[in-house]
Amino acid sequence: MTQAPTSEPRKLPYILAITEGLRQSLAADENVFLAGEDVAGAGSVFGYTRGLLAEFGAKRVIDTPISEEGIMGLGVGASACGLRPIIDLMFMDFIGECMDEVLNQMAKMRYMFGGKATLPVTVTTMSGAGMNLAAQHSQSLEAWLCHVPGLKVVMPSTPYDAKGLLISAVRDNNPVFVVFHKGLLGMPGEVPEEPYAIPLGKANIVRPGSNFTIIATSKMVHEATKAAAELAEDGIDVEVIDPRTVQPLDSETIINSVKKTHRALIVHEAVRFGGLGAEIAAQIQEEAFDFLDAPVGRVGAPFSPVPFTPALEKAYLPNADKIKAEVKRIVGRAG
Amino acid sequence: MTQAPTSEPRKLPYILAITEGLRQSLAADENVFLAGEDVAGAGSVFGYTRGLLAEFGAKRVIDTPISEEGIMGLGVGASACGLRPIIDLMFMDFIGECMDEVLNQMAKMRYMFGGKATLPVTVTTMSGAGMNLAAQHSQSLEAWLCHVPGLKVVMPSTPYDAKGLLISAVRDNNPVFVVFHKGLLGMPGEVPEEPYAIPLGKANIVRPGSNFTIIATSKMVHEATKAAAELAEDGIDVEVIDPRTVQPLDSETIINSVKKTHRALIVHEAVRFGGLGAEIAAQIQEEAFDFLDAPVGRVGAPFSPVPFTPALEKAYLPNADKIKAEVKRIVGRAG
Amino acid sequence: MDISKETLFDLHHRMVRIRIFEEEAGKLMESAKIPGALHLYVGEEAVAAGVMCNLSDQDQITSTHRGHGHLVAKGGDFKKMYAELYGRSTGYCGGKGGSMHISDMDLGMLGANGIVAGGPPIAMGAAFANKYKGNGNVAVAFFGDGASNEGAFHEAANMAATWKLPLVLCCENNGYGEFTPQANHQAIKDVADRAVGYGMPGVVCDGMDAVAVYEAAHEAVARARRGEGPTLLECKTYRFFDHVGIRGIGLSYRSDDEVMEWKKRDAIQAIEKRMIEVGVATAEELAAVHDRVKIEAAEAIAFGEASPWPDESTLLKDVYNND
Amino acid sequence: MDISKETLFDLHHRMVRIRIFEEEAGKLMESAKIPGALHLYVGEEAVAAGVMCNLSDQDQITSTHRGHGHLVAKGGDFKKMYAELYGRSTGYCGGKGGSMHISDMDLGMLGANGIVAGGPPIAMGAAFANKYKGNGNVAVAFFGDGASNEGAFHEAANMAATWKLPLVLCCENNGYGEFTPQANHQAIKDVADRAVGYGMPGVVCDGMDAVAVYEAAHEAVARARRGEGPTLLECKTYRFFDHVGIRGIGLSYRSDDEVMEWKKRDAIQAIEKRMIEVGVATAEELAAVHDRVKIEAAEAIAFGEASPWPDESTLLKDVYNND
Ligand SMILES: Cc1ncc(C[n+]2csc(CCOP(=O)(O)OP(=O)(O)O)c2C)c(N)n1
Ligand SMILES: Cc1ncc(C[n+]2csc(CCOP(=O)(O)OP(=O)(O)O)c2C)c(N)n1
Ligand SMILES: [Mg+2]
Ligand SMILES: [Mg+2]
Repeated sequence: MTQAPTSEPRKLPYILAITEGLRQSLAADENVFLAGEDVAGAGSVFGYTRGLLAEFGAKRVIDTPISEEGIMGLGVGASACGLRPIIDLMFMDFIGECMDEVLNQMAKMRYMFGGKATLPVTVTTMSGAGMNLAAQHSQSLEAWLCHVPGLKVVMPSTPYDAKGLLISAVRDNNPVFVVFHKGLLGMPGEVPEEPYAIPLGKANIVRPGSNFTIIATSKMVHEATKAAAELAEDGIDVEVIDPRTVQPLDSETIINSVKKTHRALIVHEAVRFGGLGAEIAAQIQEEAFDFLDAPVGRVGAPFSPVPFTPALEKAYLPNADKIKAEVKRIVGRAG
Repeated sequence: MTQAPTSEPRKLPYILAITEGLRQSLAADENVFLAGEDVAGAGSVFGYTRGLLAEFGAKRVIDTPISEEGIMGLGVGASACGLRPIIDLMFMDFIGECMDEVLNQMAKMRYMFGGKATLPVTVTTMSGAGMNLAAQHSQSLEAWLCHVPGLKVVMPSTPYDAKGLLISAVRDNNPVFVVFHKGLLGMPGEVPEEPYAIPLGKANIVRPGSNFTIIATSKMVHEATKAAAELAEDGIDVEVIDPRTVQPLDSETIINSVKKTHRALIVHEAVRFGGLGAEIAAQIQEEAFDFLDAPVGRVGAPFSPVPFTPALEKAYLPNADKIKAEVKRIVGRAG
Repeated sequence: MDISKETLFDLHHRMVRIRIFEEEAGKLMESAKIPGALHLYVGEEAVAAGVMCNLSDQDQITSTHRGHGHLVAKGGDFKKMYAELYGRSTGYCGGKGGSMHISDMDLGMLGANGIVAGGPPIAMGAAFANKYKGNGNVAVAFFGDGASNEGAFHEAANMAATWKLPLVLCCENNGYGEFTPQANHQAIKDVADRAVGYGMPGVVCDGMDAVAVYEAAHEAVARARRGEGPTLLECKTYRFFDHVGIRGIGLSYRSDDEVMEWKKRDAIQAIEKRMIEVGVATAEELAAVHDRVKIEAAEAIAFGEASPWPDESTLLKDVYNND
Repeated sequence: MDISKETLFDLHHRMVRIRIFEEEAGKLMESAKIPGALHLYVGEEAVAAGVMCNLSDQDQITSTHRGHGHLVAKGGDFKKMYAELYGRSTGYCGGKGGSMHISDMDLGMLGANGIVAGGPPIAMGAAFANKYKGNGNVAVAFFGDGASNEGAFHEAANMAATWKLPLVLCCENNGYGEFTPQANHQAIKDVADRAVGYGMPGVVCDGMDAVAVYEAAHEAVARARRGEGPTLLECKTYRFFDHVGIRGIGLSYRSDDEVMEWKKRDAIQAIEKRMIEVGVATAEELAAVHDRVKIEAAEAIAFGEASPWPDESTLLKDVYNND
């Protein structure tokens, strides 16, 4: 009798999880196509569309001119006419070039038309700092998108989420932004081979904990988890929640956690002022006021553009140490 | 002996206060010019630039093509080269057309260049709903601007503020957005004839009060004041604060008020989720946690585009009644 | 090109429907019966009619802030249109869109648009979908002389040309962007001159002559259907009314003489004269068309005015598709 | 046009400075001595040199992501440049900008730009300021073939033409936007064809010939100074390296043969050949230029590498002007 080999769960880096999500989305539905600057021949500047042109052909994997407003319009028009476009916006920093298309067309067409239009369009884009790419190639602008009714926004923090959220985004019948982080591309993680969908609007409790809640997004999930592990040694048992979908936000999971832990901190890489953390903090104190033993804290980038030089970029970015310090400050606060 | 006639303080509608602020700014400095779509010959679609072409000539009051990105670039390039442009963006809703210019050039040039560039550019624009102009001509998007380091943002709620903040904006050596509200254009108020500047970054305590703080912006200042007057009859003595400048925000005045009143509500016309109210609520609970007797509330627009029909637009907009109800809910809340 | 009697009647009917729809809508706006602001199409009817006579319900168009004429010409239902202007639940958009977002997805009318040059990128996307599906349909983007200065137009034109999409870029050059004359917003006379910069044909036609527009659009649409790519079709036209509302003369930014000159070339009068001269219609037949449309309009206005307001409970409906 | 000996030497010197600056910078990037990504200008030197020889320090330029060459040609200081690439406090931007935002306001160099077509609107604004002040200065916007598809280019071009601004729109057509060949991003061969759509002259010149660029730019700049408005000047050129970094051959999106063909037309070799042939320079004199520049570069690199990092306390400085 031979024993079946214990099959190790398959691991993929984030970048290939994206590729697989794209590939399976393209394979699942002929109406899905992928368009963006250098996504076909070059496989995207980040490499996550490599191989897709060869597999699906030039009809479905399309290099576009450098015309972000046009590309976003392509997504609007083609999705309103029955296709399911995946539009790649190379860097999230470039969103200003197509923000009208996003704000006034993509997000509003359905509502303005009284529900008569459906726009199943997915936008993939790359956020985040940490690679010395300076002020115009390092931003995290999800707060803008979350403020716009009509859009959905997801921020995958792991290879598993990257694939599963992407597949959900493409299947969803609304405009969905999938905001990746360039600092995660090389990160490995378990990724099932078959297609799977992570429900939009459901947070993930990355680490259960009993006396502190950290809500962190994207790359900051890992900084938060690292901080949590270290804080455990100090007897602070941190629950780490990754909203995964930031619009619609799974407020319920967050509020329930804080009701249990009585203290909370929100962490994101975006500029702190006016970032998503403000909304989450506001909601927590609205919904769990009587449960709070301390003010809800926020860790985010300071109020400046992202500096180029590593000397300053390092100081600019939130990280596990800053999170730990902030948690300790909150916990240590005189009641 | 004849008695000097008691000179009545002069009143002007908001629209003419804008005009006067523009006129005096143009008169004060030859390097100031005004450019925008239909600001010259037609005096702007709202009428607030009427007469300026005749007074200052076509060199300084300029009709532009319909090219928002180009116009904003004009403001960036001309200000970087020593002029003091006032760029008129007809409706704030159109900001998506030039958001890259705002986000990546105007806001960041100084920082990216290590402080070597100075951009004394003012952008005037019109926000707000209530005139059945539908989803693309009614928005309040100041939260986007406030999230961008490098920009300043003011929101005049009265004729006095419209002129004084505009003059300050033009004198300031940074990019400043002056966000008007179309629903206030006809509103009269006292406006001194001579030029005056309202310091940027200083809130205005519109109505002093002792046991509740409302922070309201733009047109909502008046709804809040109305609500406050009515609430006084119920024994709730509301302090109404108009930040006037929303970036940089005068947090100190707000926090001090809440420390005194122990309860707070933020009111703006923008979509509630991710609006400026989130930031203010987050700051209040961070800075005045121990003083709060109830969670900080927020009144803003619900999560939808602005509907055209009066039947729905009325339901959509925040107003004095909704503010009153929310204040009462907060005050009546079981401790 | 031989123009059939049917086509002449078709062009005429579409133009008369636009004219009467707009004149009545303008009155309703001026008397504050309908809320918001209207940008009326009167004077430019030949363009919408001439183009739309070449399209089926499956062909898509994108429109502008001056959008009623396009929807009427595409076969829009007066009842749903007036009801929408009134902001009623029976309107095309259930009252949520109004004049500037009026649309009929079933007729391939992808919306009026409050954003100048909002249409071309969307029409380009629609044309892309047509090519992708190989369904033989064509998309037409209407836009103004003023809109041709927006980057959105440029990007859409270039993409359509690069990919040889079945698109017609139809510029309604009425000589003004709001109150700014063309000479103050661009240094060219013919917007069609921009075509060469994209590698597509640029055609200028008389936008006050429905037959001329019909013929020029016929070729542009046929070219698109043949898979040969987009055309920039410029129609020289004029709006008889102000940018907003119905006042036409006594305006500061244009002379009454100019208006009068253009009015002499009224496209409806012109086609009627022609139809009578070539003997395909009598004055009575043509008058009857007007009369029928007036009744259509009167009934539709009554319908709109009598229709219920949308219920407050629908405020948050239609933000997302929850299927 | 007669080219003086001084001009030939000037063109040559600027080109050699670019070439050496870039080759050294590329090596520093490849060996991870400097952080971030570099878009190098090698191969395109004739464009920057040819244009800049017509400009004074008061004339402004806007640059691109491929910006070192423009700054070098405008007279950029190697020390401050390398220090900036190193991210040091002594750099042009105190380390805050890096390669993609390198700039020198005193030389009228309004910045490299990380946004494709970020330059034209800003240069248009600078040109506006020149005209407003009547100072006789000219602004030049450099941008690529790929950038010509951005709406920002379109809007800036139209505004400059409408207002007859002293602007030169200099398209560096190197045949690719990143890895996408021109034929896949636009249906035209000459970006200069777009000029007619704005009502300005469009000129094509050989971007591998510094003298040809110099002459074409001379006329465009003179025209701008005369108050006759902008010119779209297209220079056909080629980048010898990859989009990022220094690898030039063995790339999937272009053939090595293509690279080799273009390298035969190396602008520095070409001008040296010419200078020797017409007898204005000896091979030794020219070699000495290279040698001097190599020393300049070596010293500057040493300076950059030895320079201090900016202090953390400066992180929030320079966001606002507090005067
Ligand atoms: C992006 C944007 N900018 C400005 C406006 C304001 N606006 C509405 S209509 C219009 C003029 C449009 O001119 P044109 O394209 O020639 O169309 P026409 O009104 O002449 O039909 C302007 C500037 C707008 N709606 N959208
Ligand atoms: C708005 C924007 N879109 C996309 C990019 C990414 N990007 C950087 S360089 C480049 C190619 C530019 O091509 P071209 O203008 O021809 O200049 P070249 O690199 O050939 O010099 C692209 C797409 C960007 N930086 N900015
Ligand atoms: Mg027009
Ligand atoms: Mg190129």
